Amino acid sequence: MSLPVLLFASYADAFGARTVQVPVTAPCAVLDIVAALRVMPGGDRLPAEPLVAVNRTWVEASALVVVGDEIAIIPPVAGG
Amino acid sequence: MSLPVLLFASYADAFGARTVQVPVTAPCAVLDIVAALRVMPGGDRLPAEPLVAVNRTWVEASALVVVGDEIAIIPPVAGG
Amino acid sequence: METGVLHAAIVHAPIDVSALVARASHERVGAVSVFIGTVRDLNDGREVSGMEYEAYEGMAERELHAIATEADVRFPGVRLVMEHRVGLLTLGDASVVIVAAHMHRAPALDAARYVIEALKVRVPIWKREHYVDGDRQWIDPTATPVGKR
Amino acid sequence: METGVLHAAIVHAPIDVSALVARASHERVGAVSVFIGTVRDLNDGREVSGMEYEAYEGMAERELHAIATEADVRFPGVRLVMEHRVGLLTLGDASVVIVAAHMHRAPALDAARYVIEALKVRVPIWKREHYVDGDRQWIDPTATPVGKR
Repeated sequence: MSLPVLLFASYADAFGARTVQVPVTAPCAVLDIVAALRVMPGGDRLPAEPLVAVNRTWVEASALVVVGDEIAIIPPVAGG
Repeated sequence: MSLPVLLFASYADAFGARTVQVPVTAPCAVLDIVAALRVMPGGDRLPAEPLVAVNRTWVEASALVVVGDEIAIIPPVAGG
Repeated sequence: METGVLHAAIVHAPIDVSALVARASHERVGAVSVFIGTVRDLNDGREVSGMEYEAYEGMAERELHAIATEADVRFPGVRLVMEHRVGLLTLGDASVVIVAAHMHRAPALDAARYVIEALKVRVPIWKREHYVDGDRQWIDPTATPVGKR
Repeated sequence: METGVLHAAIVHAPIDVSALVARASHERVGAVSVFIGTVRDLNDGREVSGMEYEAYEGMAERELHAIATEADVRFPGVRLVMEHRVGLLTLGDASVVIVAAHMHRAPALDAARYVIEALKVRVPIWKREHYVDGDRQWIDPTATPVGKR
């Protein structure tokens, strides 16, 4: 299966897209998505342990995701 | 001799005046002025060790004053 | 008097500081603390012409509200009003305004500070500096500054 | 960019907060911290109708300036603008406004706080509360509050 993942700012620039479809197999954790992203074109600019939000809430790398979740890989925040 | 002393706020109310002439003898320290003030009418409302400024600068009770100094007895401050 | 989070929003239009201060103010309030973040013209020695802010909007507003709610719990009685602007801002523009009003000054000051410090580390907003020389660069506060490598 | 004490005054007219913020602001500044003290409607459970501020004006302005100069020494690069109003103020009126602007947020926040805390203990200004029932009373922050005797 593949899951849509939201990208922002420098990560969106790296992948040249604001949403990418990431191929994964269920059951799937956040770290699996990150690993899959890192071998995609532009993925070399993603750190091994980026910040991740699922359904607009911060989660750990071990968190499981299911189809329908809103998954976002978050660059270092710089608001203010 | 006597020295003019500035009063403010609750102290001005206590003495019914914004300036009082205080009888003292030279050499004269701040504490002598305070002692003289405390036996004048209204002086019972003055604490034994009020805040005092001479020439618009905070001073200790032991500071000496001379004729021409601007002497002020300062109620507890409450700005802001 | 209503207390707590009166307003916490991500906005696209210029922030009206006076309006936010007025909204937090109240006759029962004795102290109003305001923090304003503005776009400045120099960073790491490079001349900046503007700053582009991007947010993960749904989450940023939610996270901003969560931080404000934490401040309300820590400093009961506080009235909180805040906006963070996104889009392309020019020099001197306010990017964020946080207003904390309280009967007493300590919780007003502490609450405003709590919000800005938490916002800086937890709200998903990014900024890209536009330089006078035409270059642009996303800011990474976790990176080692050029001058300190 | 000029830094230090740009303005520190005792005033009789209403304070224009926006004007003071504008005066402290600068394109080289990234953070502006503003503290506003206002007249509130209740104190120790008594209904207040207004507040009368009196200052030892020559000394108060000098002391305010001295405090601001200390803040400038502690937080180099800060731009400080402040006014304390005297006279009869009504509910919601700003009695004091302190603006501290800096390239970075920590010194801006710290400088504003330093000034208001020092002002409260060192600047010769007094206030008399006017109550709705017609009574008036000078405030003594060093006295034991009625409810805590």
